[in-house]
Amino acid sequence: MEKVLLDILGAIVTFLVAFVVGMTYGGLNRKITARVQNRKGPPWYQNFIDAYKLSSKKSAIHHGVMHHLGPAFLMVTSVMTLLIVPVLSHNNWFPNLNFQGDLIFLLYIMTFGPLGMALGAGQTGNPNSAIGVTRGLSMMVGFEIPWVLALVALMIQYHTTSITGLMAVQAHSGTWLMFSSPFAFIAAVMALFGMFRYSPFDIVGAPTELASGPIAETGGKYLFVMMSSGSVFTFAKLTLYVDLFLGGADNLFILIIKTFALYLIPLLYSLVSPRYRTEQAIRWFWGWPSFFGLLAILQAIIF
Amino acid sequence: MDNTLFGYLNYAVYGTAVLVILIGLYGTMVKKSLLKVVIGLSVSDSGLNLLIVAIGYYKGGTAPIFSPGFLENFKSVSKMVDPVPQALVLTAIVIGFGVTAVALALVIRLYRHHGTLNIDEIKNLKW
Amino acid sequence: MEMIHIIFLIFLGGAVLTYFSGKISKVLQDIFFLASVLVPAYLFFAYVGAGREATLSLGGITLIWGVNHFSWLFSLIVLGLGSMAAIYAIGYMKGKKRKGYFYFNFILSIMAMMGILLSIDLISFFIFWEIMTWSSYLVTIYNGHDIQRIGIKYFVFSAIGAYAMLMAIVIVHHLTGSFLMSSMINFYPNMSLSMQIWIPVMFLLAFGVKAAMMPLHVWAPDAYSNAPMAYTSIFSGALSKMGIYGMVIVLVTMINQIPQGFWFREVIAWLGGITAAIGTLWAIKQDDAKKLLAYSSVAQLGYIITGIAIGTELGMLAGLFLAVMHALFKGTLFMVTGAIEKQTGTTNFNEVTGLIRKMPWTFIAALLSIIALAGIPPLGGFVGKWMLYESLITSNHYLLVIVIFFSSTAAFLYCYKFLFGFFLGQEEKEWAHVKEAPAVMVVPMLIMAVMMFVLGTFPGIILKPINSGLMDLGFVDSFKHLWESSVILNVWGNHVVLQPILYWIIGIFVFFMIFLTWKGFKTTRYVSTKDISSSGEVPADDENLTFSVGFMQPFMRAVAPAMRRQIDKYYNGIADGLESLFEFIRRIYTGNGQTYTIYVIVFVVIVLLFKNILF
Amino acid sequence: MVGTPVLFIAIPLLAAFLIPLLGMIWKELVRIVPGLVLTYLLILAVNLLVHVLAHGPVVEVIAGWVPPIGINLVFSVFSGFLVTLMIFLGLLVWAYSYRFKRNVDYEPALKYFLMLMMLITGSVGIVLTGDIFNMFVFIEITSISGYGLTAFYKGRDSAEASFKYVLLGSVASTFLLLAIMIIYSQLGTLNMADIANKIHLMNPTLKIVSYIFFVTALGIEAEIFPLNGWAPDAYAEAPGPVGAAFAGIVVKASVYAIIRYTFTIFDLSGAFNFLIIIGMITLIVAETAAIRQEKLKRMLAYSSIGQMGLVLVAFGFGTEEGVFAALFLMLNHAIIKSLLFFSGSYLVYNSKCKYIKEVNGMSKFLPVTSLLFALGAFAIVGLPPFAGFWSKLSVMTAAADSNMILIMVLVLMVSVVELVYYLRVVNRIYFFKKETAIEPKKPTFNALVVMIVLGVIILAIGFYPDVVTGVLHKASASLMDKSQYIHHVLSLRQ
Repeated sequence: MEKVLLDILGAIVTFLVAFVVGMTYGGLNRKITARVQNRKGPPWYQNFIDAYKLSSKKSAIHHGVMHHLGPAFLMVTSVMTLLIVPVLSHNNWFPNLNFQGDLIFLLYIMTFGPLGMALGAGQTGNPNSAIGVTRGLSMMVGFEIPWVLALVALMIQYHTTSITGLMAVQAHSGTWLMFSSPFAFIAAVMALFGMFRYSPFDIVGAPTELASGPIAETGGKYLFVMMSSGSVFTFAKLTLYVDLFLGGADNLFILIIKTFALYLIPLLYSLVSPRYRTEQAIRWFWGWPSFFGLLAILQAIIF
Repeated sequence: MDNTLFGYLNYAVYGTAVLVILIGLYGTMVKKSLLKVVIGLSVSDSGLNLLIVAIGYYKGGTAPIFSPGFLENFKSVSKMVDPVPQALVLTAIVIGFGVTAVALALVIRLYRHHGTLNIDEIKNLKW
Repeated sequence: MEMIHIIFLIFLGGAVLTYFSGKISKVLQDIFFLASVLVPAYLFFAYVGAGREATLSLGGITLIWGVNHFSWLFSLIVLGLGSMAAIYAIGYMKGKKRKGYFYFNFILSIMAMMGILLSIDLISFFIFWEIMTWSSYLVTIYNGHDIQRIGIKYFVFSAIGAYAMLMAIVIVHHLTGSFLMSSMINFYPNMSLSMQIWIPVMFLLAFGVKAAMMPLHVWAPDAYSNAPMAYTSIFSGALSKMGIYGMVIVLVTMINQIPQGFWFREVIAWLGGITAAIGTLWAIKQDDAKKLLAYSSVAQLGYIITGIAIGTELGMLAGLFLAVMHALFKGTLFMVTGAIEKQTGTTNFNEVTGLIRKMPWTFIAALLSIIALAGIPPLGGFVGKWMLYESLITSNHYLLVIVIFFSSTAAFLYCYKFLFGFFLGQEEKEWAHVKEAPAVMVVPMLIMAVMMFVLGTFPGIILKPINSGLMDLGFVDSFKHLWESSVILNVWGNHVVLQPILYWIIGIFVFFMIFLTWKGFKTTRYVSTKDISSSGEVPADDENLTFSVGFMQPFMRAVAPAMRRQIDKYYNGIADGLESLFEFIRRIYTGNGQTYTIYVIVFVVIVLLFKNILF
Repeated sequence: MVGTPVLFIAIPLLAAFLIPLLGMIWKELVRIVPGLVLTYLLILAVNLLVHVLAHGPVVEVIAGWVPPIGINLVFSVFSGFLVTLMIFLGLLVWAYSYRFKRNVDYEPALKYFLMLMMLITGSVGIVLTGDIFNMFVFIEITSISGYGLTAFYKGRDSAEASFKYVLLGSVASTFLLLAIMIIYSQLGTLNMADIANKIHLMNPTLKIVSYIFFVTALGIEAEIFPLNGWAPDAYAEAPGPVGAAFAGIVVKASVYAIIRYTFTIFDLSGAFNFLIIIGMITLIVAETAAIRQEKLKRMLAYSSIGQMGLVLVAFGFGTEEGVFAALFLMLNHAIIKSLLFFSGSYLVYNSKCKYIKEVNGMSKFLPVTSLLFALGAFAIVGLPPFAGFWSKLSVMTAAADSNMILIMVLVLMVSVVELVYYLRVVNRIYFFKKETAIEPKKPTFNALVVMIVLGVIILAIGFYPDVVTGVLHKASASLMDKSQYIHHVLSLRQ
């Protein structure tokens, strides 16, 4: 019983860290984008201000039970991903629920939230939301292919479907998987572009076209929960990549450096790319990224 | 079958019979008039009967008829031609007659119905 | 008189009685119908255990029926889903015409399926197979809609399959002198190589048709969507499983005996994978819920086929678990569609929308089954998918994993389309009058939804029967060694891994649900779906804002090249070609008597010419 | 003694002659007498069959002339089974058409029943006789009554159909006589058993030629493919029950004759393969021609032709299993095809052209007839648990045991075609909207009873095939045992 309580406490701590880090990354994103575009941009803590504003709104409107619960679905995914991914190795304050064979579980739990949120967005009856959702789901099918190719390559090469297993491999050999399985890394990072939905893959919530798409009808505390969920999810995904390809992290500082370095890749790519249409995006993912994924599998089979 | 004239004649009878059959079949298959078709059938029947009788016949045989004194002269039994084909022919003739009658009756009905005797035009039932 | 005999008699007599009692009273008919499905189901589970046998001698052939653990497992699907669908059918068929016809064929289908499962000899297997085919065919054409194409297509495919099986059966009989399935399996390694190839291929043709395997699947979407939904739920849920059952019992056990069987399994596994991908893509394209679910069934059956074709214990386990799950969720989804059809009169996504507040219970059932179908963790579908991936990876089918994963991800698209199309979106005035379906329809759906949840949380409930069934087929007891040998390395039998995760999921969900709902935090307020941000103005009541036409268009544009070719078209081409050939053949009969006479003469002449060859 | 085979020929023949005379006394007698006669004959046949099953074949000598000189009738299990079947079907045809034309006229009924009795006499004679010329006579009797029955309706195209029948029938009789004469000129005997005994003495070429002539002649009656031009027309134009009688009685007799020649009389080794080839061609051509038919009865006719092709194929296996399968097929075909003709002719009763599309939606008006037609359709395509399945199964088993894989493939492919056109019709009956203004005609009581009896038989055989398989096995054994046949007939000489 005590362990369970400790676990819950740890989970809360993990959540808070992820929330803060994720929010900060979001703020930095806005800042960097602005600087590149030769604007001043909002301060890095702007996201916290936004979150505070949203959470303190007096009331919120919803369009039905699915819309009401949509953010909760999304949160489940974010938090579960966060909890299953080992945040830090050997640290009691960051417990994780990871288990043998959790990569496949992760693949599926990561789709749970978007689907739940999509249901919420669907119930609003706003056509923009539904259009955004269809685009988002289509895009998901796009980037999942290179992502899965990369993961399968790792599973084959190291005979494990567990994240800790892969981390152990890296610790044992001293080489990051980024270097021992470069193709998988490339494919996975390219898939990451799609996961973050930054430009050129931002047609899902294209603000000017769809009024932010799926979240068009969401406001107040709903948007707050969604926003925090997005931040947590960002952090969780980055941590997962760090664990898989960059050898994990022993303390928070290293983790933040590694994740931020990783975060810069899609961020910087987005700055120089105009928006793709959905089918262009899908085909992009099924092009080079999948090719690299296949190369990774080939490498895994041969070696 | 010997090589005497009579032997060749025997062949000739067979040949004639077959020829008649073929003529009849020709009429049945080629002629367009229904009546000619029926006549063709009849002709080939006749040829057939001829053939059957010819098969039963052999040289020098007597008619297979019981006559007074027939049994006394027992040797004549062996001189008698085979009676069975002749009996068969009788039956066949009767049957052929019946068939021809039916066919002619049908021809009449066909003529009434279609107004023609050309077999090519009586093709309501096909495929 | 064994209990098995009695069960079959009840089915048969019940079918006839149900049919004729409709002439007296509709209520009586319903009662008879329910009784003739539920009573045998009860009798079967209460009195017939594994190892029971019964025989019947017909026409000099001894038909043997018996139960083993494996067939017991499938009986669970058939009778369980059958009972649910039967209860549902009472509500669904209310006020429809041809009730007796429907009930009759429903009962016969269930009887035939049970017969297939209980058959130990191939003849009774075939007999019941054919009864199943025609009874399902009769239901398929129930609506009378486009039956000359849909119905005939279904029956032709089934018949080709069944006849191939018949050929295989009689050849086996010729070779072994016995109709017993076990003697065929035992004799299989001793057959000549060509027979070793052809016998499984012929069986596969039959099973592949029923299991809607790729080149043979074209009948399925039409047939599934054309049958009444109460039947389609067993059609897709249980009847298609007969193909799976046959594949397992005949193919896997037979082919595993020879080393060349590897290639065979490989081909089937790939066919299954391609089936899954194609079925998914076409499901996304559909605008009609029935068609969507039908294609989705094809796709799901593809996973199952892949699973069992892998042939490892884990693969079999995955395939069979998915089979059970598919019966549950696809059965429920078809019931949901039927309920909506009953209440609104249409199943087209472009017409019906926004039913969530009108049919909440139906929505819950639909939601849970969709989650199970998509394979999202808390529900059972995930367990099967997971095992499938594991088995594919451990047996080195790397590319197949990608194909399967692609189709299972793309499945989200049609899953969402289904839920959105019916339940979400604008609540148009047109459907304001719609009421929740009657309890007799809703309750079976909810029961099955709960079962899905239970099986997702405690997969061991169904994995254990599957395991003992597989042991009956000659597989090793997978509970002891499977988990060590696999990549998973967990001890699932005791539910120690998945359950905490599930509790976490539920806990987090509940926490945030309360967080969102708690009034003390911030009040929330419901507004209608017309009250949305639409360029800053509130749309009028009669303004139709529903978005459903061309729903997944971006995705369809992306995959357009893959969908340009349709197998259906090739089959249609063949059928048209044959019909013209037949039209030509019948012109041999010209109608001219003289021509016929010439035929006779030509016949004689030809035979005379070739007499030395002929005689 | 339980009765003698000669009664099966004498009584119906006598009845046929008496019918007009009795009609003068009381017109209703014309309808009643055939039924009484046929019932009596059926009882007789069953009795005799039971006797024969226990004690071996009964050989009857006509007029005291013992074989090989005289004519003899053989009632073995094989021929006895067929005779019983034919008489049973004859009875059903009579019962079905009892009220036939009743309200219209006396004359047509007289002709109809007279010719029907002649037809049965001829067919039974073909099966029973042990003399090839006698067989010729019976074939002619059958044919001529067949011509008459085909041309029964006036004002339709029946005369045309009948004329084609006559044309081909005459050619057939020509060939038959030729064949008989070849054998007679070679062996000097007309008795089947005697011929079978001496057949090895025959000139091989002439033997083959005569066999070919026999098959051609009988093939015309038995509807073998290039020879069957008359059949679809005759079936389509004859009254419905006559179609059943053709399919169930005439064709059976002709096939019997072919089989007798192939199995018992001739000893040609290639004859079996020849049967398979012509049977196969017949099957394929007929079934494929049937699928595109526009008229119901024509479709049934082609289907019937195809079935007879399959029967020949099954006989062609030359094994006892093959014969068993063929006999089973013949039995099923007789019953099921009769049912189809019976019910089918009510489905298109009042239509002039008998188009298939005219059955659309008939199930609403004629529920029982439609149901029985559907039952027949399901049975004939061989779906279990109906009668047709068991015969199909036995054909397949026999084919597999003879290693005829290709034959199996072809037969099954053709079965699919068969399935398609039958199901199309059934679908039309049940699921299409009635378009034409044709008044459906309710079946008369006796017709309904007959159809239901046939339906019950189909179900009975389907659910419990053992009711017939015993007899069929014995019958096939008796056909296969050639020496016993010769022995039984020729032993009367002593």
